Amino acid sequence: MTNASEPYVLNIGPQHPSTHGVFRIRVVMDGERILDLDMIVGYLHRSMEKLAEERTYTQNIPFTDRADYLAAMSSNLGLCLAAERLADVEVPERASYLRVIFAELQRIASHAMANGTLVSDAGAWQTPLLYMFREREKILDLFEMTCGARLTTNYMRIGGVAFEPPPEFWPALQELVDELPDRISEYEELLTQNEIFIARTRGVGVITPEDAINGSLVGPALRGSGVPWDLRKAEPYCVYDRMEFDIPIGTTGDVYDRFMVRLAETRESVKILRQSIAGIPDGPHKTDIPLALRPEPGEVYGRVEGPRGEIGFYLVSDGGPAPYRFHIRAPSLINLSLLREMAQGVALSDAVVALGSMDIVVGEIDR
Amino acid sequence: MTVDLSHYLAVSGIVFGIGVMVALSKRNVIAVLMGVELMLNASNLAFLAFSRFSGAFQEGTEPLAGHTFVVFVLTVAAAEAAVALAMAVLIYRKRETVDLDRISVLRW
Amino acid sequence: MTDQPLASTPASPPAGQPATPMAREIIARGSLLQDAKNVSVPLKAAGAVAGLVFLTVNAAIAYIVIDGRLDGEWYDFRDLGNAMARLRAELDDTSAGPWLSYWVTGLIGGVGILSFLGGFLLIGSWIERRMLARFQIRVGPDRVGPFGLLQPLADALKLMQKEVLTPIGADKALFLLPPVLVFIPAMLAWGPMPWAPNMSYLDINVGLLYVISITSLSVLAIWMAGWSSNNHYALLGAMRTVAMMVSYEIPISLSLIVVVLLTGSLNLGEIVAWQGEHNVWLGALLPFAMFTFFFSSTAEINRTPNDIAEAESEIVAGFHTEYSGMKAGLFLAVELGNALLVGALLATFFLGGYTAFGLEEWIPPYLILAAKAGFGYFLFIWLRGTLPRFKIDQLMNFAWKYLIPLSIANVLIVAVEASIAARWDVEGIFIYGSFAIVNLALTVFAVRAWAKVIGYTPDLEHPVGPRFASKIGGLEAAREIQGGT
Amino acid sequence: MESTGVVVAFYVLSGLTILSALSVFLMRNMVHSLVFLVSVFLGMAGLFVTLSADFIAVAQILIYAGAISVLLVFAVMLTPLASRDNANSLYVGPGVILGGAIAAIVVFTAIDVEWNQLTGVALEERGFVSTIEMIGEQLLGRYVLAFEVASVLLLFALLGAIVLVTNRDEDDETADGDADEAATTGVAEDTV
Amino acid sequence: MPAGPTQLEGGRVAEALNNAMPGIVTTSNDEWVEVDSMRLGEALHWLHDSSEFDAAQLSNLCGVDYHDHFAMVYYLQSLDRNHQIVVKARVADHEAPALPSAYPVYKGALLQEREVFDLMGINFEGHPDMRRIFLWDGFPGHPLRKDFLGIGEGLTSGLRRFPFENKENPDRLLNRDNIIPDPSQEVPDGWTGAAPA
Repeated sequence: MTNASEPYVLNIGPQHPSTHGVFRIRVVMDGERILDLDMIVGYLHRSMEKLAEERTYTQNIPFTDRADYLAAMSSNLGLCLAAERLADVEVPERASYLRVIFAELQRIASHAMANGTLVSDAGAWQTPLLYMFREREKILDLFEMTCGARLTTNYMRIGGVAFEPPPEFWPALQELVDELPDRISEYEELLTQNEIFIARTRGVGVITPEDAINGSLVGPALRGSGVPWDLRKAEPYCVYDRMEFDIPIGTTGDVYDRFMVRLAETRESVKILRQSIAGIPDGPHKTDIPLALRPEPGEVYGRVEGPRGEIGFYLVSDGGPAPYRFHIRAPSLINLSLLREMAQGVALSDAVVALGSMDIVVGEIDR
Repeated sequence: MTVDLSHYLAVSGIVFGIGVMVALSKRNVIAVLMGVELMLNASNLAFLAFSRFSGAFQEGTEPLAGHTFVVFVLTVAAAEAAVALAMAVLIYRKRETVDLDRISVLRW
Repeated sequence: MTDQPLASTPASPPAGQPATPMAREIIARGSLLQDAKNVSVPLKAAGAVAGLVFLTVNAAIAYIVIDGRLDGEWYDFRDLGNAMARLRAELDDTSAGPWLSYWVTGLIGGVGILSFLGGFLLIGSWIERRMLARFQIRVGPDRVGPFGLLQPLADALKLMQKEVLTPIGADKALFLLPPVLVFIPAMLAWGPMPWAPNMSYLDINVGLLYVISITSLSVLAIWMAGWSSNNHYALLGAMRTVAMMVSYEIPISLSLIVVVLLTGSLNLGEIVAWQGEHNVWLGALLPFAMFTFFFSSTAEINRTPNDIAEAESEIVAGFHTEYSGMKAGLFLAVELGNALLVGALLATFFLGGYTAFGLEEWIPPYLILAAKAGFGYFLFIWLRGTLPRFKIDQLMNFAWKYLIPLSIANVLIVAVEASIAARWDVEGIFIYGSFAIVNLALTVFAVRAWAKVIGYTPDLEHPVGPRFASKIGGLEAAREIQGGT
Repeated sequence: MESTGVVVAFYVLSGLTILSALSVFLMRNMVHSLVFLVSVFLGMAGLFVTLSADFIAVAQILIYAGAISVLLVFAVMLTPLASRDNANSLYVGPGVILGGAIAAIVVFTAIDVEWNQLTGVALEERGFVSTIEMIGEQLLGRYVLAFEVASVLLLFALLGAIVLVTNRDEDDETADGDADEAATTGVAEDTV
Repeated sequence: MPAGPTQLEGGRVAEALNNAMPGIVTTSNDEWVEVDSMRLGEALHWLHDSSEFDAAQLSNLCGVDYHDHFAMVYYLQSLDRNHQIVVKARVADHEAPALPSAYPVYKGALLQEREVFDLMGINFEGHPDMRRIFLWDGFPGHPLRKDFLGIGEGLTSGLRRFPFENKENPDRLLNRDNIIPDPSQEVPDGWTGAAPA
C-alpha cells in the first residue's frame, strides 16, 4: 500500500545491532521501503590526524591500531611503508616476509569477522559468526604470543618489525595453515548453497563496475563488482612480487559476490602464507633507525591493500621529527560513498544486508 | 432467577440500537462499518436465541435453522467487510479523505 | 555530527547530593525490597492465599500421581482422567451438589496445566540456550547452579528488578494491556489438548477450530503493543506481524481441514484416537499438510526463519522494543510457551499424539505427548541455530503464491481419498499405506511442478564461486572478463 | 435455564457486551473504539456459548475477532493520523434518537410478548447436542443452493477486494494491503 | 626519491594539460602538477576523460595547511594503465578558502570533501551537501588548521625537537618555544617545561 501510507523517519543507531559500532543512519521510510538516507558519523572521532602532528613517526604507529581495530597489522604496515619511503630506510628481507605473514593472517581474521557479521545481519542467529571466530581466535593467539597484544598489535616498526616471533610460533602457524582450507570449505558448505541466504543476498545492493570505480570503492567491494584490482599486484610492496596468487572477482557486484570474494581471498591468503613460510630467510628482523627520525622535507603517499581495500597514508615532512601533515585514507569511510545510491528504494532488510556487506569499521570511519 | 428468550432478545435489541447509532452518526467510513458489524452481531444473537429456545433440538422441528442462518450471516459479513474496507482505502487514495461529509459524489 | 550545540560543563551538585538527576531518581525510587514493603496488606494477603492454593493443589496432584491411590482403591495412574472422574464421583455424592465437583476438578486441571507450563518456562530457556550453545560450539550458561540450571530463575529475578518504563507519548492503557493479552491465548490454547484417552481439560467437539481461533487472537494484542509504544520499530514489527499472521492463518486452516477430512472429527481426542486405532500417524499420510502446518506455525509464533516481526538486525526487538522488565519477560515467556504449544499440536495432529503404537499401554501417555512436544520444540531450536531469515515480501509470496494453491489442491486430493476410504472397507493397512505412497509421490511432483509454474527456480546457475583473475586491470579488464564468459 | 453458572455468565457477558458497544460509540479515538469492538465480539461469542452454540461461537471468534478486526486494523492504520478521530457527523442527534428508539422498542417487545418457548426443565432435558453435524447436514442438504451462492459471493468479494486495492501504476513488493483483504475473506471461506 | 613507484612524471601531465587547456598549469615538478585552483574542475574532467591518462578513480584527496595558503592534493589513478597522477591546487585565500568540487567528476569525493570541509574548513562549490561530517554543527574552528590552538603567527603546534632529545632542556610535546609568552604572566626562568611533580 505504498501510496496510502505516510513517509516517516526511522533513526537507526548509534546503538543498533546491525550498525557495527556507533554508526547512525537517519532513514526516511515509506512502509518497508527506504526513500532517503542520511549517514551521521563521528561518534568515535579522536582527531588522530591532528594528534599525529605532535608525535614522531614511530609514536604514530599505535594510532593506526586504533583506526582500524580489526586490521591493525595492515594499518601498521601502511604507515611504516610510507615512512620508510619518506626517510629512505632499508628493510631486511626477513622483516618483509614477517610483514607479509602477519598482514595475511590479519586479512584472514578480518574477513572472517566481516563474513560472520554479514550473515548475522542476514538473520542467521550468530552461528556462522561464532564458527568463523574459531580461526580468528587462533590467529589472535598467534599475535599475542608474538607481540603480546591481540587486537591493537602495534607490531610493525619503521625498518622492520618489533619482535622476532618465538620458536613455538612456527609450528602453531603451520598447524593453522594446514587446517584452514578445510575450515573454509566448511563455511562454503554451510552458507553458499543455503537457499535462504542466496535469496537474501543475490541481486541485493548491486554496484556496477563503473559506479564502483567512479565511487572510489576499493578492496572486496571493488573486486565484488568484477574489477580485478589489487594493490598487492598493482604496486607490489614487501615481497608480494615473489608470491603466486590470484585475484578473486565477482560477477554481478551484489552482496553475495562480496561475500564470496572475501571467502575466496582467505584461500588466496593461505596460499601466500604457505609460500612465505617456505621462503622466509634468516637474518635480522629490523634495521636500527635513529630515535628521532628526521626525513628531509618532502611528501609521500604510501598505500597497502588492507582487508577493506587501499589504506593510504599521506605524509608531509618539514624536516622535523614529527610529520607536518598526517592523513589516513580510510577505506571504510570512502566505501560508503555509494551507500545512499545503494539504499534508496530498497527494503529495510536489503539495506541492512548491503551495509553489512560493505564491512565498515567505525573506528576507521571516524578516526 | 432464570434467563429466557426475552433477556437475550433485549440484549440483542440494545446492541442493535447502539449499532444504529454508530452507523448513523459517525463521520469516519470505518466507524460506520463498525456500526454495521455491531448490528450483524445483534441479529446473530437473536437468531441463536430463537433457535435455542424454540425447541431447535426437538425431533420433527427444523433442526438448527438459526445456526445455519448465522453461518450465512457470518459469510456475508466477512465479504461485506472486505469489500467495504477495500473501497474505503481506495476512496482515501483517490480523495485523500475518509470523511463521509466530504465524500459527496459517487463517481470521479 | 549531531545537531546539539557545545555541551556546557554541568554545575557541581551540592554536598551530600547525588551527582546526576538520574542518580537522585534512582535513590528516591528505592529498591525492590522497599517496593515489596510498600505493597498494601490486602494485596499481600490475596497473593499469599493464591500461592497457598496453588501449592496445595500441586501437592494434591503430586499425591495422586505418586501415591496412585484414591480412598484405598488403586486406579490406573497412566490416565489422570480416571482420578478426576473418581474425584468428581466422590464430590457428586456429597450434599454440595455437582457445582462443587465442577469447580474442584476444573481448578485442579487448570492448575495442573499452569504448573506444567510454568515448569517448562523455567527450564525451556535453559534448554534453548544450552542447545544453541552446542550448535555454536559454545558452552552456554553454566554458572548459576549445577549446569547453570538456575539461570532462568536468575534471569527472572533480574527482569523483575528492572524498571518498567512507559515511553513518552505512549498510549498508557493500550501499552499496559498487551503483555497480559498475549499470555491469555497462549494458556487457553492448551485446553483441548488430549493428554490421555480421557485426560483432557476442555473436551469440546470443536477443539480444532477452537485452537485455531484462540491462537489467532494474539495478533490483536501484538498490534496493540506495537501501536501503543509510540516507536517506529515497534510499529514496523507490529504491522509485519499482523500481515504475516493473517496471511498464514489460511495455510494453517487448510492443512488442518485435511486432517478433519480424514479423521472425520474436530475433536482432538478423536483425532488422536483415530490415529491410534489405525496405527498410522497422519504425518505419514499427509506430508505436505504437516510441512505447511510447521512452516506456517514458525511464522505465527515468530521463530526463525520467519522471525521478521522481531528481526534483531533490522527492527531491534520488533513489537516489544519499548517493553522492559517483567513485561518483556512475559513476551519472551509467551514465545517459549508457544513453541512448545506448536510442538504439542504438531504431535497431536500429525505425530499420533499420546499414542505410540501400543507403547501407551506401558508408559503414561502424557509422558509420550510431552516427549513429542519436546521434539517439536527441539526442531524450532534447530532451525534457529541453523537458518538465516526471510524477507517479508518473500514470506508473503511464499504464502500466497505457493502454500495456499498447493494446500487447496491437497484438500481436493485428500477429499477424494477420504471418500474412497469411507466407501471401501478394505484392510486399513493396505488402503492407508497406498494413500501414504500416493500422497508422498503427489507432493514431490506437485511441489516441483508448481515451482516451475510460478517461475521460481533456485538461483544456482550463477557461478557459486567467484572467478579468478591473474592480472590486474580496470574497467576494460572487467568488461573483457565479463565478455569472456 | 436456572443453573446458576449460566445466569451469572449471561449477566456478566451481556453487561460486558453492552458497555463495550457503548464505548465503541463514545470513544474519541478510533483505535480505542476498535479495541472495544473486539471485546464486543468476544462477549457475543460468550453469549453464543451460553446458548450452546459452540460451533457458531468459535466461528465468531475466528471470523470477527480474528479476521474482520484485523481488517479494520489495517483500514485504520492505512488512513492518516488526522482522520483517526471518531468524530460525530451532523446526524448525531437523529442517529442517537433513532437507535435509542429501536433499542427501546425491541426491549419492550421482547419483555412484553409472551413467547412460545421452551423453558426450565423442558429445556434442560434437551441437554447439550453437538451442533456441527447437524449444521453440516443442513448446509449440504436443504440449504445447499444458498451455500453455493455464499461461496461464490465470497470468491467474488475476494477478487473484488484484490482488484480494488491493487496498485496499477507501480508493482507492490510487500503485498500487505491486498494480501490482507484477501486473507480475511479466505479465512471466512475456509470456516464456512 | 619519495615518489610512488607507479607515479607519473608531473612534467608530462603538465605539458599534456597545457596543450589541451593553455595556461591551466601553474607549476609542476617530477612528482606533481599544480593547476589553477579556479579551473581545477575542468582539469580533473579532462584527466578523467583523456584516453592517455584515463584517471578513472580518485584514490585520495586531502588538504594541507601552509599557514598562508592551503594546498589540496588529489591522487588520481588509472586502474587499466596502473599509474597514479598527483594534482595539486593552491588555495590562496586563508580566511575563506573555496574550491570547485570534484564531485561532478568523481562520486568518491562525496565524503572526502565533507571531511576536508569539516576538519580544514575549505568550502567546495558544487558539492551536493556541504556539511560537517565528524564534528557537530557549531563546533568552533577547524581542527586541522595549524592555527587551531591559537598559538599565533608563524608558530605551529608541531614537534620541534624530539622529547628528551636535549637533556638539559627536556621539552614537553607542546614545545615552550611555540608558545607566545603572555606578558601578563612571565614565564619563570627555572621553568623547564617538564610536567610539575
